Amino acid sequence: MEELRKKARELLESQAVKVIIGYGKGSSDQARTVFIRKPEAVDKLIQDESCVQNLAVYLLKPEVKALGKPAIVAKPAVLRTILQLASENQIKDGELVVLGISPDNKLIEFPDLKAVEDYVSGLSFEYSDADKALLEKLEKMDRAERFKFWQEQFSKCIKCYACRASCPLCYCSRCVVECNQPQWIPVAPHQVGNLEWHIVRAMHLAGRCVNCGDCGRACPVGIPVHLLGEKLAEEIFKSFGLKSGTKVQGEYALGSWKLEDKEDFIR
Amino acid sequence: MARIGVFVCHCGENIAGTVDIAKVAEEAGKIPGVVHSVDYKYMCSDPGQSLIKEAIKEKKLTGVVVAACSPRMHETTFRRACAESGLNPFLCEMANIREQCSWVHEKIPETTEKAIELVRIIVEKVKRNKPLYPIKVPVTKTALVLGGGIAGIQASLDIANAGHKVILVERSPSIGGHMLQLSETFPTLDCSQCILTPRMVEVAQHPNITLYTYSELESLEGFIGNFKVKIRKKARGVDESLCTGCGICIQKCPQKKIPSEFDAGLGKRPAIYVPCPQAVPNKPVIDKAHCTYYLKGKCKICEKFCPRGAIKFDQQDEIISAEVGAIVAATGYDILNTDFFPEYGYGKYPDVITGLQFERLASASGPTLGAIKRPSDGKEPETIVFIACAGSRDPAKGIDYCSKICCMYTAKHAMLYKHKVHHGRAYVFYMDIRAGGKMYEEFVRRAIEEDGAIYIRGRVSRIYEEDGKLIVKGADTLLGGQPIEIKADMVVLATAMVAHKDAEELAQKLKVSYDPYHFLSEAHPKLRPVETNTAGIFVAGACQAPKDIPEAVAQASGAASKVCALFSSDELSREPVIAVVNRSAPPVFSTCTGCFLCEKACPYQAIEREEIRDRKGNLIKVVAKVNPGLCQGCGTCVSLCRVKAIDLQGFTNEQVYAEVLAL
Amino acid sequence: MSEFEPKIVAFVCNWCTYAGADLTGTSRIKYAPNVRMIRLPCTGRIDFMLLLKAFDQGADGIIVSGCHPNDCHYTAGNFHARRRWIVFRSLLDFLGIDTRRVYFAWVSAAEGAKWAELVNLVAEEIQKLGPYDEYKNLMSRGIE
Amino acid sequence: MKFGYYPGCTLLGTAREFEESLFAIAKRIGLELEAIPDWNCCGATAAHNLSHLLSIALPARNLALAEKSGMEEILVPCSACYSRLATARFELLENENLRKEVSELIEMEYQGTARVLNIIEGLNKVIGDGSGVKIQKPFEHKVACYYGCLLVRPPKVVKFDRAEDPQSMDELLKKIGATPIDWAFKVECCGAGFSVSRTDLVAKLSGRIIEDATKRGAEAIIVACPMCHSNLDMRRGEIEKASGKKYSIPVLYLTQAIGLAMGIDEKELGLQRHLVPVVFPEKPKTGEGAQAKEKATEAVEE
Amino acid sequence: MEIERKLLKKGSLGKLFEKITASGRRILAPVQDGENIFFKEVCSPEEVAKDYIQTTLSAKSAVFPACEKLFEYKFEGREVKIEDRDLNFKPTVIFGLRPCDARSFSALNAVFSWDYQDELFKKRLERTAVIGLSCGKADEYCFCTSVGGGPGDSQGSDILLTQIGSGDYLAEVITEKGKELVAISPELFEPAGDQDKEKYLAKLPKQFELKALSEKLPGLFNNTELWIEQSLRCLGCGACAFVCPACVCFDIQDEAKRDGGVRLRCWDSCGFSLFTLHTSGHNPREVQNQRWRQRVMHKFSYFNDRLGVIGCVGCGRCSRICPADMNLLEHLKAIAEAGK
Repeated sequence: MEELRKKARELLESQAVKVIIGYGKGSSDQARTVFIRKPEAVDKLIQDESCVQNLAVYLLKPEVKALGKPAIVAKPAVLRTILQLASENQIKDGELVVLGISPDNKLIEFPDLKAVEDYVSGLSFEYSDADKALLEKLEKMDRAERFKFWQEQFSKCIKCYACRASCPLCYCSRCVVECNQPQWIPVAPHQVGNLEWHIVRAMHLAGRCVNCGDCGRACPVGIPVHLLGEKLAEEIFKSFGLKSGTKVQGEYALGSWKLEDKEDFIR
Repeated sequence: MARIGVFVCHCGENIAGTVDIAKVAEEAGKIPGVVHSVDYKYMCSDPGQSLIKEAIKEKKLTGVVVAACSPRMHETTFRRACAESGLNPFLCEMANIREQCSWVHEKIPETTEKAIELVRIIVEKVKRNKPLYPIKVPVTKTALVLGGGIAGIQASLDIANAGHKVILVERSPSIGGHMLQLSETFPTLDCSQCILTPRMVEVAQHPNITLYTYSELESLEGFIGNFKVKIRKKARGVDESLCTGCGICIQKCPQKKIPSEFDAGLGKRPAIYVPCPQAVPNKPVIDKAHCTYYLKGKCKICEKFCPRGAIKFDQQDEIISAEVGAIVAATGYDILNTDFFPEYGYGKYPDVITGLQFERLASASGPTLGAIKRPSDGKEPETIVFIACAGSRDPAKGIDYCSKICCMYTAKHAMLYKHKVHHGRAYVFYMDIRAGGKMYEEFVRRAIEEDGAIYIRGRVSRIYEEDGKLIVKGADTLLGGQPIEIKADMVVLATAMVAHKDAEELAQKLKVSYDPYHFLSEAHPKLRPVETNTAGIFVAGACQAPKDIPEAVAQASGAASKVCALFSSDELSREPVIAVVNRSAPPVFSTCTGCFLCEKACPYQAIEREEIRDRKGNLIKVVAKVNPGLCQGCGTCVSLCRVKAIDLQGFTNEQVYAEVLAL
Repeated sequence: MSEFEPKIVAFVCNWCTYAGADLTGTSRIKYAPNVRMIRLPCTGRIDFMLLLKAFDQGADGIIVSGCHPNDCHYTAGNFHARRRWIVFRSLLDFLGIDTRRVYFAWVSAAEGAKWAELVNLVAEEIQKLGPYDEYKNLMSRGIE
Repeated sequence: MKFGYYPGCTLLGTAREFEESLFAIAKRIGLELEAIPDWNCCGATAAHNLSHLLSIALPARNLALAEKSGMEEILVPCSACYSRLATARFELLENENLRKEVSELIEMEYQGTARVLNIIEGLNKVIGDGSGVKIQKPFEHKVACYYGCLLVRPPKVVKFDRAEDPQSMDELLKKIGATPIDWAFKVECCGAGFSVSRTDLVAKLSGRIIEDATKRGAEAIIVACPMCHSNLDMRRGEIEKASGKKYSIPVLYLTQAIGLAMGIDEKELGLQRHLVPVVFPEKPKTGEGAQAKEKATEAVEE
Repeated sequence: MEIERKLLKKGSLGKLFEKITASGRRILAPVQDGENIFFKEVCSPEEVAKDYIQTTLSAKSAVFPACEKLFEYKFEGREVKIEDRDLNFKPTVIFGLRPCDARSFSALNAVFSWDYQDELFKKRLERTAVIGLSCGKADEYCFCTSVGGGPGDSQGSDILLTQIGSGDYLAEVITEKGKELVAISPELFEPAGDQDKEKYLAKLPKQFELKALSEKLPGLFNNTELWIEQSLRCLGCGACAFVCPACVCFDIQDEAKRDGGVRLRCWDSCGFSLFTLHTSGHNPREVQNQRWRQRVMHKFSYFNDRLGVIGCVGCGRCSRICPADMNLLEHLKAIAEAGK
């Protein structure tokens, strides 16, 4: 934590960056995002287990961009997000400073995004035990049960789009639900509207989602939306050997193909 | 509000036989937006068409639905009819109630039901059709031909003779390519140079052809009809405008021991040279890597002797820019580096040579003036062994494919040898003989039966030298794999034909795809063999796959005719069924988020990047833009686009969605 | 209608399956009438949303069909589609949506007979499965 | 440096001197060798003719054991063993299903982290750069480096330096002062397993190897394979009978040659075990050597 | 009317539920769902969540559903036939509603019966009775006391229950509706002794001066710095508005099918950038800080000026569920105390 603050102070003093996007103390025992713009404020930065939010979500926000060049505190999931964003032409080398945080809360500095790529390639990314358990439970269910489970979940959805807002890869200037000619997805939070929203979101993130889990955390009514991302990430790795957010010039699973892609389901 | 006219066709009994036409017309009339609905016996007949034309005028129709046969059958017919009465042809669509309804179902109510729904679906679509106009792309009627081998020469002449300008770019100092190095050609044994050189001269003198030798493609931009190319003209060290090709410089050059590329290393050449006497243009170049002046800073003998003062040591590379409408890639092939076969001792034993080297030995213009002599000691080989498939068809350590021409030229070599060394013995080790082609099999049989070449079916495992002989160890698989050992004086390897070493780089410059062996890929293996998947770029000759001369020439003429077809009109007009990226007023400009995931998915590299800047020129955002010249309208990008910023004209999201909602 | 007549929607590419279905017609091969075809230039153009919309419209079964691998008129559209369907199916299945009701098939312009067989097969299978009430019942839910 | 070590049966039997000499130089060049615990037969030479699965499973078990005890590189001096282990590794990594099948069979997982080194690769890693080895008496002899077949084939499995014309042993021998000759039989067949069943064949094949080596002025044949050694050394009698010529040229393991150069006692290197006494003719007259050198340089120029 | 104080035995709840259901009313009560608590239809007290501070969503949807049909239409040939929806809603009793939520109905009502009288809302409200439940504890997000409410505040409840030491309830019958409920089974409501209600209520000191806040706000409109400072981490989702018991913004959606369609009214949120997007592409509230400002201003300033109520009951939900931990209370305090 100290080395982080020290580095942050240097960066701000040297004017290398204009703002540090990091974690600070929040309500009750949570951490919250802080935007440090003055060297003397760096002590607001904290770094511990409570720091879970994927800060990369702020990189593309106009207000934050307006603050000038950022340095971002990046735990492994954030590093992957950054790589994914880079491969989608949303951020470029030199536009930000990445203050990596290793799984054991050590500060890692990266000269460039390639370095991030190299570091990430050495990491292993596991789903939480809770998620694994739930995924397994769902896969064990028969189809009808699974349908019931998800319909109950989606019936709670109020279309507040917290899942979208908290997702660093949902940066589209106009989300598909906001396209009304035609209105692909019903705006109303009724059963079909909710189902289609979550299907589309999952598909649009397939091959891009880095499984940071923030959508699930953000959901105010406790729908495990992040499971969809985890399920598809598994499928995509299994079927195409591709893993999002691991390369600066990553290959998009749904924008590429191989002759030997499986087609056992095609007649 | 849309005003749609529906025209239901009986097609005699073809539709009316199973579908209740009257009901279809009646129900169609009830669909909101339909203001006119009639049926007729044969809609495609003249009276039928005029029914439509009149209705368009009288009822001020904004869209026409013809419920009849398959659009693949008559769409153009009816669209033309609409156009003739002033309705944009793309506002007319067909409901396929024949092939996909009346012909495939029984005469039951469901069939009529289906017909009605098919009509409804199309009506809903047409309501949302927009007038479209064919895309006009201007065409620069100049072709760029890359490579001055036989394929390049043929393509250039064909195009030029059709009256179009051609820029021919050849990387080496002279055109002619590998064919110029060959002695005789199979299956006719006519002299390669005799048939080629007239074509070379024709190229040089053709008013429509601009020839750049010792030059290479630097860069390529643009799209079909509108390419912008840069060509690097490498410094020759000789001012071509002054040089008369008298050749004094060549005689006087003190550095004479450089292995000649043209003679495949068997002959020597000076540092200032023309590849061969028949070179076109017949102007020397200075080989900077070996020229004493460039290496040591003194010499300049050639300069002293040049009567025209044409030697220009300080000459620099020149970049020539040109605009062309089409490109023919005819960059040819290399032969597999034979250092690849240590077991055959290549490089170690001077008398183990490649087929191409043998061509030079056999060629009247070659280093031995056509006499077959061993490179090592100039002796005439008594026994000579030819090894086919040297590297070809060898997944273990060579290349998988068949080089196609080796069987034939090996037979030719055996013949040529026997014609020149009557008492000599010629052995040929082969896997299979592939002599598919006019007079090819007969040719091989001649080599075996008339000229007595000894064909042994089997592979050679090792060649080593012993007491001045090359011991060739192999097996005869027709004699049950019996080991065979031949004491030979010379061995010729029919080394595999491989893509040119720069092929990959070229393919990337041209943005055309290439196969794992770096041969350029054709657009369709059967139906589009001379096009690439980049519109306006064509392939000819061995840069696409191993080929013999007739095939290369045929493909070259094919490519040329494609180019001429493209040049046959000033504008090339394309179906407007292409993708477009939306644009809107500030501050949005376009809903495209610039993720460019579509860019990689597009099979035609049609997605470009457009920078949107404010008045001060500050970059606001970078968004996708579809190049109408390249887009073929598959719509893959459309279903890939998360924000629906790309749409496909003629099959827009709105139209397709409306069709589904009509179900 | 007393007996259940499945509603089948087919999304097909223009160059292979649509042409193939035309061939079925010109060869006068009969098949079940309850299929509605929507013609698109290429399977690559088939947005997965269209399948959901078809279910919204009360489809009991869906067919998606285009050119065999390597036959695509646009060289790669069907390969992109194939990947899309691999992922989409796995998602649908995970959500418990009945993937037995979505059929994918390569039908070339020469396979008129195959098209007829396919439609008949799907019609039969869906007949067995019955109407897709599970999904249809969602429509009214969540609206007070 | 430390390698895992797979002795195989031969090095404990007929080729004991190979192991002796290896150990002798190993301890002097700071090379630590840890034998794979509970190693088993590699399957050579019969297994792959009987059961493909068995021929993979046997070596696979050794690889898995090595991996389990954390070995990353395993030195396999016997080239027959090397060939089996390398092939097994290659096939297991190529073929997912085979890997599953085999790991069930041997009740162990093999990930592929443990790699196999043949004797030449191994020594190259330690003394390849010339450092680490103290040359007491340079091995100044013209030598014929004989690789045999198993080390260099099949190319896509063993990826040897230059298929069909390997160089690495020659390079290594240069380091200890030897002059490798350029000859044609580097990778020819010695008759191998037919040593017993068709000795006549072996005599013929090995005979040609010795003939070519001597004819081209070699003073010793250096081998890296126990099989080759036994055929060229042990079968010398049959060879001479078959060709009606006498050959005094000794056959050394490259480890022995290196040992000698390092000044290690002949006994420790097990030279006394050879049937053909290891004696070298008088130093070649410098003249010849010089010529030889010229020849070489010319060849390069061509 | 005069508030009647009764005693409702813990054990009598079951009977009460029975009677209410029997009277043709549905009971909505807090039900545990994983880590969340939602109002769901119940028939017995056993189903009701125990010992919670606040439900995930308010009971707003009972009177203002998240998605509500306004009318249907059908195509008959060329004609369009419109079917108004029936307003015959099932009478509803909301049980266990917190005092803060109970107060929110007046805020909602203020909007829906301001200039336009919203039939759907009013009918629903009219047929809804509230059995409130005072708060025995509060958490750091609660601030009802700062916005005029309190853990035992009775405004908005028809009957307010306060659980007393014995576990029984002190039932304050506040309105005529309340009386009606009692009348269903008067025997269950025994006379109450002099219970000290206060001592069972959560202690929740005022956090800021509402007056100070509403006075300061108008002057802060152009203080962009402040709004940016406060909203920088806001992600712009609608969660705060959707969980808010007093948020009333809605969106009208037409859903068309082949032969007809429906017009729906759905919750909307001023946090969405689309909320104010004009067709022209112009957006008067282009960035998040303007939307945050709107949210605060609307609830604590405009609302008050126009309707005399404020749009916040201090339930603290928005802060509890905010994925970016936008703590409303914190920000309000900051503003109220600014320049102090």
